Amino acid sequence: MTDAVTMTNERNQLFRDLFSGKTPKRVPVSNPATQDFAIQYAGLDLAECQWDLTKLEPVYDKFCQDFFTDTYPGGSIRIPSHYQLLGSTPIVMSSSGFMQHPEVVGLLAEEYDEFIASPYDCIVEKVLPRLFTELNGAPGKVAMSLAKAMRAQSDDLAYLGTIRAKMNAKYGYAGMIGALTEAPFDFMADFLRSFKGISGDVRRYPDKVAAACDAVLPLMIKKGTLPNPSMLGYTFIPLHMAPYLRDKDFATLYWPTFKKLVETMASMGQNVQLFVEQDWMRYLDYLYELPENTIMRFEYGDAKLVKEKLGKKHIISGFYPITLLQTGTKQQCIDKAKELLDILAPGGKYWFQADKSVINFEAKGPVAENMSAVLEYVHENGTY
Amino acid sequence: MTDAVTMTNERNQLFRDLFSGKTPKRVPVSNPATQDFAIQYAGLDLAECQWDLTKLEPVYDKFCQDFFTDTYPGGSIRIPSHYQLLGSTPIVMSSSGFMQHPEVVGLLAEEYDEFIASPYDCIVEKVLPRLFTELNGAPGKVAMSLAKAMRAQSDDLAYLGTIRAKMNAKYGYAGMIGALTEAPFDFMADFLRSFKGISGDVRRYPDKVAAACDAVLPLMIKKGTLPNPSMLGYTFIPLHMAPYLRDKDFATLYWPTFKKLVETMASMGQNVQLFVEQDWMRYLDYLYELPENTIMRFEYGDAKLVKEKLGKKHIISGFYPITLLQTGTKQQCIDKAKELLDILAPGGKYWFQADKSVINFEAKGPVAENMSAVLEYVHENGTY
Amino acid sequence: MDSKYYLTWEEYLAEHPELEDKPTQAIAPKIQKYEDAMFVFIMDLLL
Amino acid sequence: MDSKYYLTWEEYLAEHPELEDKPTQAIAPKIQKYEDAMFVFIMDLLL
Repeated sequence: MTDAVTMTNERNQLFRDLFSGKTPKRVPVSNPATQDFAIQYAGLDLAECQWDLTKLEPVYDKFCQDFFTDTYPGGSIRIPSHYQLLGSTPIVMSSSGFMQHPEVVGLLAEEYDEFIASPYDCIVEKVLPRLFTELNGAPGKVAMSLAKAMRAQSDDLAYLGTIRAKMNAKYGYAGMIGALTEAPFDFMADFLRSFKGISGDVRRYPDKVAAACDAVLPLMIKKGTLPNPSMLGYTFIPLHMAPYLRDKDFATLYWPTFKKLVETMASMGQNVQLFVEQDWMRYLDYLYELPENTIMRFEYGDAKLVKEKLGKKHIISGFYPITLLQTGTKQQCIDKAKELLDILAPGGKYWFQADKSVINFEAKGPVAENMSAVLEYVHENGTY
Repeated sequence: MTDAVTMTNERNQLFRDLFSGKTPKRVPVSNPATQDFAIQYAGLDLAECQWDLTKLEPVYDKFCQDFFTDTYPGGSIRIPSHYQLLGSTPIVMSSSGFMQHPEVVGLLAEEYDEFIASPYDCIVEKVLPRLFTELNGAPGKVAMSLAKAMRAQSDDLAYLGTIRAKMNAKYGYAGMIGALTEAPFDFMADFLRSFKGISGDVRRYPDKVAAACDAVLPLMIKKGTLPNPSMLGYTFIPLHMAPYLRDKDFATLYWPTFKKLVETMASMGQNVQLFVEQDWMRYLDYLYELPENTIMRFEYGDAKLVKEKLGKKHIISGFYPITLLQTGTKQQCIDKAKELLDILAPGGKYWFQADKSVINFEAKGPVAENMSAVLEYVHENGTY
Repeated sequence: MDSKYYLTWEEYLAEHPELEDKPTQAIAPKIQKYEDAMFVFIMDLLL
Repeated sequence: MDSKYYLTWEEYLAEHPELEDKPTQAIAPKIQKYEDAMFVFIMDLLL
């Protein structure tokens, strides 16, 4: 067995233990930086590398070489080619090469009933043609655009998959797989009604919002289902809108279908990782109700309180503030990691991840050096 | 260098020599049997293996092991999945698992003018929805069918490509690549107007037929163009309708655009292999006009006459009657191979291929044994 | 999920009687694979 | 080939001014690759 295979086996065991509620040998660590960071770190052009994926293998190799992580640091990536081929308006590349999500409205308020009656039909017939200009036009052109885009994405993902397999084989990462889905309410907000739109809907027709969340739940379940559930796979659910809701709207509109989603995943044997964006401290009692060993990566809030309230039942992650990597000294960055380890590691059920992704790299800034130091520190000091 | 790499290099040189008009070290040999034959020969179910391609690697391995050939015996293959996803009527799987081409009419006679004005637009808007039931309906369904089919074909071809690469690496075949196109008149006949339809058109409105062939010529050129022309690639053009035409119709309707097609390919540095189906003996003077070193694989006719008339300018192939493999003794089969070698090999410019593909295998019949003996014989006795 | 744009294998087979004499054990997973791939592709556009 | 269903890169770029500040040397071959793949796929259906 090569060293890398041994490392993969050890790391797989870390995560098997973590996800099943056992205390692993040490705290598992994930590099918070993304492909965007990696490209800039390699000194290459961000936009160009996302179009010409053949440039990425050395990018990842350097990235993997220089920053400790137990999981492949590829993350989920929005590749520009298929968005371009579809004439995407909700996801566009900025002039600096970042993939951005402008506010869009894919579903009109007066289309709620149609959506509720058959959400997938409505997505295909109304939402997609509205949001993707190439899906709005003569049937032949629409068909060819969809076909080209689907083929391009498939090719791109396959290519990124070969890079990932090479890096896993070379650096011995854990063999994680993931599926992405959303809480029904967030799905209604993000691309369909927009932040502003859903905020008005909550006041004007809460019943329709609730019915839409009910209607779309089966799609969210299906989307989050891994083909082969395994102890090393998880369904990733980024959570967006809850902190912007009043308690009573959260209780009636956000929570019920979200809870059902997580419970359904868990009952199918799928691990669930929530990315608890913004500050959810007023919802901790709700989160406590979720199935045992749900993974919760927090952005903001009180780590001590979370550990105390949720840390025996659930797996806690996040909280490490990436802004500190930019503004702090190396010692301050390490101290912060130590502080979080001291709070969150005891008793297990802790995965070191940052509060959000690091996507920007400035050659003259301290981020790379600080991040490397933090990841090494947690690796070396996270042993149970 | 492994033995297989050495063999690939030697075989590449055979074909480089052949295609450039030099006499190679020996007569190159291609196994005339196809994937259909190989599946049956392995004792597997024809329909099942074409749907479940994961069954094919051992099929090809046995096929490559048991029958000598200088080129990978995969051929161009019609895979059922994307045809099924498109609701294909022109290509369907028979109950015994063979992909068949029933007579269809994709273009109505009254649509000639529209076709002539813009053939690709007309294909997308009229022909495809008529021939493929899933491309005729609600725009969303049409788009999804096209997208799924294109992705399925891409996956299938990639999978077959990996098998091919493995066999090439193991058995040291020549690294050939091919593109497929048709003579404009054949293209108009095969899926658009049908045999019966085009035969009537030739009498009723020959001007429109001629104009349609002119209009479609750029598409045929584009379709036949290899991404990277190389001495080991060729454009494959199966020829269908000429033997069924009167001389004067051939001269005015078939020949001009076909000749331009071959000349254009040659001027771009692409080798061309014609599959001269049926009996073209009355057109040998025409064929002589085609560019030097055009490869011509003949089905029927007088091999001596062909060698005499074309054999100094062009590369001759074919003629070996596969029916003999079924009806003859092993000695008769070998004698036939010897006879053709004696006629066609002198002076070079000869590639051993049969008059058509062997697609059927009967376990109790003599075909496999006879074919193996013939391929070995030509391999061993084809040295110049 | 009840939609005219997503068929289960059973629904697909009911619409395609021509497959009845075919090796459906090999066909079903492939048809379903692309039906699911289409669903995932489309939903990913809205995530 | 003059068709509304097949664009050369130059034709595509003219219709997509948003690409002007982008690395077109990396984008052009990719857009063209899928345009050509679509053409080949469709023509293969009729061969």
